[in-house]
Amino acid sequence: MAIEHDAAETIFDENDVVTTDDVPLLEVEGLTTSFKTEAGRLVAVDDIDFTVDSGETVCIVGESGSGKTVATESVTQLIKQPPGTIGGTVRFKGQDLMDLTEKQLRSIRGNEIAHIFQNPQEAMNHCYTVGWQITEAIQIHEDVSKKVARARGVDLLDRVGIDNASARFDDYPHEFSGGQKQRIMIAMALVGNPDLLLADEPTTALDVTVQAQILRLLNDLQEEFGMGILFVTHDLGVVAEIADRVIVMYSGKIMESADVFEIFERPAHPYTQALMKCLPERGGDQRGGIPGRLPNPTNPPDGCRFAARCEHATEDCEVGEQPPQIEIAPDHHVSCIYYGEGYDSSVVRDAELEAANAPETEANR
Amino acid sequence: MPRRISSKGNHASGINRREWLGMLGVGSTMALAGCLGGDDDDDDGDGDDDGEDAPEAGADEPDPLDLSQDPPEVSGEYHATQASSFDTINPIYNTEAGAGTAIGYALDQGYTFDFDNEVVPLLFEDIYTEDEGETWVIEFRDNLEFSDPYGQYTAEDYVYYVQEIHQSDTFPSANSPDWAGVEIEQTGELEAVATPPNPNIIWPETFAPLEYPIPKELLEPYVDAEDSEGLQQDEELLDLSFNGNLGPYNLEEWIRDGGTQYSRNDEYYLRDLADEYPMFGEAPYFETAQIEIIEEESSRIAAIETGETDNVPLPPDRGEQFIEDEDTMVVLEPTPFNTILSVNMRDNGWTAGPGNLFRVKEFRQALAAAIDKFEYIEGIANGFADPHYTWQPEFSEWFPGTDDLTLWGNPEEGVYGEEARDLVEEALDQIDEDYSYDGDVLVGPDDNQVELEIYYNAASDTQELAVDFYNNQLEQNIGITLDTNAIDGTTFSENYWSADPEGGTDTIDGEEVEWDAPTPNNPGPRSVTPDEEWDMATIFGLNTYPRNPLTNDVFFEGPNSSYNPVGYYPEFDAEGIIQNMRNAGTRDELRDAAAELFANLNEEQPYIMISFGDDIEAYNPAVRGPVPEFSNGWDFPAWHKDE
Amino acid sequence: MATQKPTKFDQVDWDNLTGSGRFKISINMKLLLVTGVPVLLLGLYDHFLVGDREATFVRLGEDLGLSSQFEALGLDFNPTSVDILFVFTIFLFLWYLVLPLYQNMRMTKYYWKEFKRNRPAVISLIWLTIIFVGGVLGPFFVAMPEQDLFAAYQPPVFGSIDQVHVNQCVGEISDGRCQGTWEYPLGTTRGGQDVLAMVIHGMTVTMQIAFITTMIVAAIGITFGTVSAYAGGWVDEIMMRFVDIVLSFPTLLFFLLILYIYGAGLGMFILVFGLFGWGATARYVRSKALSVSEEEFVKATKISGAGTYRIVRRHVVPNTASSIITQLTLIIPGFLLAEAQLAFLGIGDTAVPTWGQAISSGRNAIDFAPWIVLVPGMALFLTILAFNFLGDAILDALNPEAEAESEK
Amino acid sequence: MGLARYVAARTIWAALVSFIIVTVTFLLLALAPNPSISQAATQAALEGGDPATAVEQQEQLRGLDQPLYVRYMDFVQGVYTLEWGWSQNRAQPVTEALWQGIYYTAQYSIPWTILTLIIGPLVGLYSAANMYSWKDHLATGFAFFGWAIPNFFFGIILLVIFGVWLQWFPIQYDTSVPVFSLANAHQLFLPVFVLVTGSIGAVMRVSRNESAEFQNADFMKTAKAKGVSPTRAYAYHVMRPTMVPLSTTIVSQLLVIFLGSSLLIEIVFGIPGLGRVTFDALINQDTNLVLGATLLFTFIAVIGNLIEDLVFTIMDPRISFDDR
Repeated sequence: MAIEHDAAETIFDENDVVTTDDVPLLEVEGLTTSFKTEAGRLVAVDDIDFTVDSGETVCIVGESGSGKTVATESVTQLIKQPPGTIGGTVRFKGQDLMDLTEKQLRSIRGNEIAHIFQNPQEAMNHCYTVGWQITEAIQIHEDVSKKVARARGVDLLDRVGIDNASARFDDYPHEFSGGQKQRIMIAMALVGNPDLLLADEPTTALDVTVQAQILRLLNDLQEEFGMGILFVTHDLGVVAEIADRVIVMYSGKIMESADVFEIFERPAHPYTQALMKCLPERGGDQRGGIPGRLPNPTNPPDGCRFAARCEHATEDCEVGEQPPQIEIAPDHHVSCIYYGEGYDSSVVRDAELEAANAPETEANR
Repeated sequence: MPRRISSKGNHASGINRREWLGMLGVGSTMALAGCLGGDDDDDDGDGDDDGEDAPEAGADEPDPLDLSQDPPEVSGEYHATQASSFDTINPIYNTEAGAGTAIGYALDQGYTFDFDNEVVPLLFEDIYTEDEGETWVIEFRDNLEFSDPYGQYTAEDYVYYVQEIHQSDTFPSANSPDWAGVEIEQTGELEAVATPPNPNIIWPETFAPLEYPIPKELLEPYVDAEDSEGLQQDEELLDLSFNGNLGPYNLEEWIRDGGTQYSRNDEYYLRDLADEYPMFGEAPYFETAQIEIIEEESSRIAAIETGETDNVPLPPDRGEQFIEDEDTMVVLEPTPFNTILSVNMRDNGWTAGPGNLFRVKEFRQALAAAIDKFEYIEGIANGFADPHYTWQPEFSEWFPGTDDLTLWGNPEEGVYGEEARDLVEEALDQIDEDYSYDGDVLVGPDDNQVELEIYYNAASDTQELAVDFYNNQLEQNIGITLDTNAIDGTTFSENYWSADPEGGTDTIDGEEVEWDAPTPNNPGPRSVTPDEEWDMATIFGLNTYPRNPLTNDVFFEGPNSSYNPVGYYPEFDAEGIIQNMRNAGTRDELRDAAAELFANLNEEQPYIMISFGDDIEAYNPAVRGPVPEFSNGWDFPAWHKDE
Repeated sequence: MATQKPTKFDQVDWDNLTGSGRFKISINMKLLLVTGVPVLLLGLYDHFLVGDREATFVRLGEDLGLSSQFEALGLDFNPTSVDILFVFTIFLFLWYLVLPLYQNMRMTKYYWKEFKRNRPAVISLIWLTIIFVGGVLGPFFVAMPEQDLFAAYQPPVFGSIDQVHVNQCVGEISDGRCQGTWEYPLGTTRGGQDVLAMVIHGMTVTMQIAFITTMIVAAIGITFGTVSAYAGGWVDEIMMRFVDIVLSFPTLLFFLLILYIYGAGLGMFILVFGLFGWGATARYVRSKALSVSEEEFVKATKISGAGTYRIVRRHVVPNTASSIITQLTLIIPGFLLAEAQLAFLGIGDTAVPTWGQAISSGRNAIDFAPWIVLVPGMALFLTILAFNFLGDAILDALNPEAEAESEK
Repeated sequence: MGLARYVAARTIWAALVSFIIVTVTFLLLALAPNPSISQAATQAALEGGDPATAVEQQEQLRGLDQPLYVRYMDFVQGVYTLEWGWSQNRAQPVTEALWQGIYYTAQYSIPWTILTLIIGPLVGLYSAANMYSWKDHLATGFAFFGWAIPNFFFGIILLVIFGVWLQWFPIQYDTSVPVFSLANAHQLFLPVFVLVTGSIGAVMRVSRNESAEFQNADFMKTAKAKGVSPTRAYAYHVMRPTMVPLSTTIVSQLLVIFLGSSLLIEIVFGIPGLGRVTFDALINQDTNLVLGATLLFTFIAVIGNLIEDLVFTIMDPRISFDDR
């Protein structure tokens, strides 16, 4: 298939220092993104670490404003700088993206690392045909003729399930439905045959049936192309469907990260538990959401960011830094002092949830 | 059509009545301020010793060209600037001064007047009378050629043009009145004889015989078809391409709103006069000439400052600056146009209460006496004007001299201030209405101060200043105030200055007088009034006809005058005096009669006379030719530039 | 993610503010009746009973038998109909714009806070306040500039002019240049009029043009717009086509023609601009009215059986008021500019001391007495600028996301 | 298909509007006194002739001796046959007078319009890209300055400074200069500069506000994520959508300035263009020419509006002709 080409990758390969298998596809360490605002410095993502491997789907979950979108957009530095500032290291195939020039980054964006966004309606320029926009993506990275680019574009549209692709290539975005638009966005993301797909709530704006189709499409594509996916969502249902691993973020910090089964079966952090209680089908008692508000991002509280809303919070929770990531099971990290030495972790365990989740999650898989 | 004598500049010297009348239109009566030439006693206005550093009016006084000299070099361009564009340069239909100048560059007329007001024959070989003005013989030069295919300009062309155009009913022409009643007859190839309706010893001075040369063959088709519209729109008439050797320059292009451009006419007929005037031998002396229209005053003035033009007319308040400027030459040209204050003696005048004091001679004298002419001249005309005591400028040969005149508004030697108040008191004695002084204030029967409506041209800065000045003076000296109103010139002309001619009769000094030929500007007796009421106006200045004083009969013959918007009834035997002037067999007889007329007008002040303004012309100092004379420009073909 | 804003000014139900009940008259209306009606009566009195020559107040004193009292108070003004209309408009402005701000203090404070952040706008407001106060009160303290031929072309204080241009120098003469004095702080014109006094009297005219024209435009535009929006169907269609035609007129050309034919007094100017200037406002109001009528609370009122007039009067007009005010603020500069342009072309009453007239009268002397043009020119420029800044700031304060230009 | 019908409908409407406007002008002129007629009468009076005849002659010359409705019918017929009559005050056919006016007006209007169309959006875009920086403030300040300063006032001042004092530019417009020459560019510099300064403000403000919105739009993020360079992103993704709302304001803004300021600019700089043709015709009540000019201006305005609508419709693919 035409999609299988990798002409553009050579650019990257030259810069690629290490390509051994044991290096994760994406390795993020100490990523901190802040913004200068009138009210002061706003730290949206505060010193987080995570990795994504090839073929793996990692989900970042959290409420609105928890910094998950910023985290993904910081990977290829889509964040506007200034007012934003990005710190830490982001190693992609072993290469620290932070060291790259803007030009080098551009050759990676849309090629090796692709993005899809929450709102397909807005994510496409209403003044251009979808074909133009796909062609643009192709021609930026490859010196191919319009004709070739068009053929490839039509193929891609076809591949993501747009009927009558060659005829619809010249239609404008507003002539497509929401689900179709997201398919087109995915097609656009696939033009460079990316190794990593950063998907920022790609299904949130869509209705449930369409959502399922899109997720299935992503799954299929992942199998076919073997790419890693970093998937942002606030919907634990989606997480359950697609994730291999899960990262729970709150107020710019990672609260808990684990294998998807692990996290559903044994949600360790009170915040994770609170999120799960919001899931209607899981007998949650917090349908109205978690009581309380996110802390002020320009002036975060001391100690655990979640302390103010946490039913188990003690005085210790509100001093010092965010508690360290404590490994409570293989690859299962939690940032909660109760898992530290001298605390009783059972206080925060939620047996009811764990019991409810274990079989059902299994069934869902 | 314009009988332009001189051919230069934008100023009014040598202007004919019609051209000047064109100026009666919208907003063009401004800048009528100015004064007699700088060669007179310059600053007689210093009378009231305000200690102002009055301009010494030290304008440049270049010598006139000595036409007996050898021809100068031909060089460069003569570039003149004017303020307003032309409606048409069709010589048959033009009525504007500016366009007259533009046509004059390409077409000469019969004769002109030199600095001594002597006739200088141009296209005519001669124009003379041998029977005290009963018939006039016109002889044409025999070296006059139209462009192909029209051939030579002969008496036939001239007579045909007069008879078939001006004396015909089909073609409305501005010159028709001049030729009404004139018998003209071709008596030879190059000779014609004209018989005016009345004998006239100064017929050439009426400008009536002046016509542009128009080929008969050009006119014929239109005359035959009675197509006056076609004649107006004829292309040849509009590009003057038939001019042959009849003018110093050939019109290259007329850019509407932009001006006219000319090239030198290599075959100019006047060269054949080299024997008489050697300096015409190679005329003209500019390769090209241009008249540019610049409407914006500041840009126009800037053009002379930066040397982009050779001639610009200046407003009075800029005169002094350019006189002091070494890089320009300022020439003051006297004009025949006066600055007057018109007072409405008709029934719709004097809106301040019952009666109409304007009808009382003493009151008009009081008005004239209450306004300090010298302060006007200094403050508003910036010294570039001379006082106006009677209906003739001082440079005119018909001016009777100031000895027998009352110098109204002259604080030093004449009647001014307190005396004006006395005159008002005299006037009050002659009326029945109950006007009187309450302290320094003239109050009417209703015990309110007399307040009069004065109208001025909204487009004229000078008039705006003037009405405020009059107001101050009248309040100070005779205790009346003015309410000033700016108005558009046309609107004033339509609704205030003219009315439907009704005619009628009135009893003047016990005599029954009839208006049998009413005109819009003299629609009838004082009871016939225009639509709108008005008291005073500065909108229009009038021509005083310094070359032919007889023409002033249009203003002052009472019921028979064709132009009497203010409703003036002479209290002297105007008709008799004018008849004497008409019957005069010699210039001396005419002069005596005219002196009588002007002495009476000085007493009567039919219009309150203020001043005669100068045209202030700024020139490139390299230009040789301009002089501070009324006839400035008659020798334009010999003008040239010093290297 | 939308930030929570306090209830919009737009959506205040004015019924609650102004005392509910259908037949009660609001305090604003009462105040307007108490103050405005006498002014209008005075205007009619002036027009029909007082002669051209008489001073209105003198005659009024006579008619009321209070001449002596009037004289003692110095009440001898002779206002023109434009002046009277101006006073009326100011009352309208006070009771329907300023007073509501006071009545609704909380909103006012909120908007003031928003508005204050825009520094140019605050400066603009100060400038316009100066013009307003100067325009309303100035003529009572500063006499109309008087002609003084021997004080022509005096330079402003600290300035100087070549001696050849002045007849007589009020200040000192040094190096052949006449120096300015405090007697004429901003210099004088060709007629010796004090430029400062001209500028102050120009403020009055500027404010008169701004207020009265805007009132006329607002009255016609709002009526037309709302009626059109509410009538709907073919009435709407015809009315909007009519607006199309009004908007298609080559305006300046037409103004020239009309003012040229019928005379160009200030009153005529205001009338012509008022009558031709409302097209854009009507369109704008219509679109606003249509969108407001889609709002839930208006629909609710409709369902509850309120009449169309009541809905329009009570809900639509008040709730579009703020956007209309913004739009009106932004059209004022156009009127001021047009006046200046016409004055420059010589169409206009030279006796009315507008800034445009001052610029026009001084333009011939600009190269040696530039202050005559510069002073009123800068005043005009700054005022136009201030209205623009102010309009933009109000727009931003009322609706941060709004676009600066009015839509089609 | 939709397009054709739409254009046809709009054109018919445009013709109707022009017709109404010109009729109103005709009536206004018919009501106005004609200065040339009173002049003729005065003249005849002063010459001792018969003013009544003079008035008749003058009316006959100007075709004013017929009843109003006949003149109106003639006029309407003339409009359609493109025989717009003879201009009394310029002594040339009206069409030729207008054509000459256009010839000079175009010489500065075309450069001015093009420059505005290029610079305005660019400055707006630049300003938006550097929103709230000093660059933005400078650009906005410039735009506001140009927008608020009366054109004629600015023109006079520039003329005094650069023409009279510094003598960098000629004072008077020279009609004899070839159109495509350095001298012509030189003499047109100031008028074009003044007009561009005046018109850029409005264009710049709209494009700044609009592109500020679009530069933060999601599709800009998409573009960036695709690897599009910032220059290209602004050039294509911000500029293009900005053109949509801009197109609705730009034409009317240009028209306002064209109809309003060009007359004053022509007077200040002495260019014998359309504005002055019209103004002089008005002042002299050259009926035919005033009507012709009104017709032309209305035509330009109506065509301008039509173009604006068409551009808007074409620019924004979300709008179809059927909706309008």
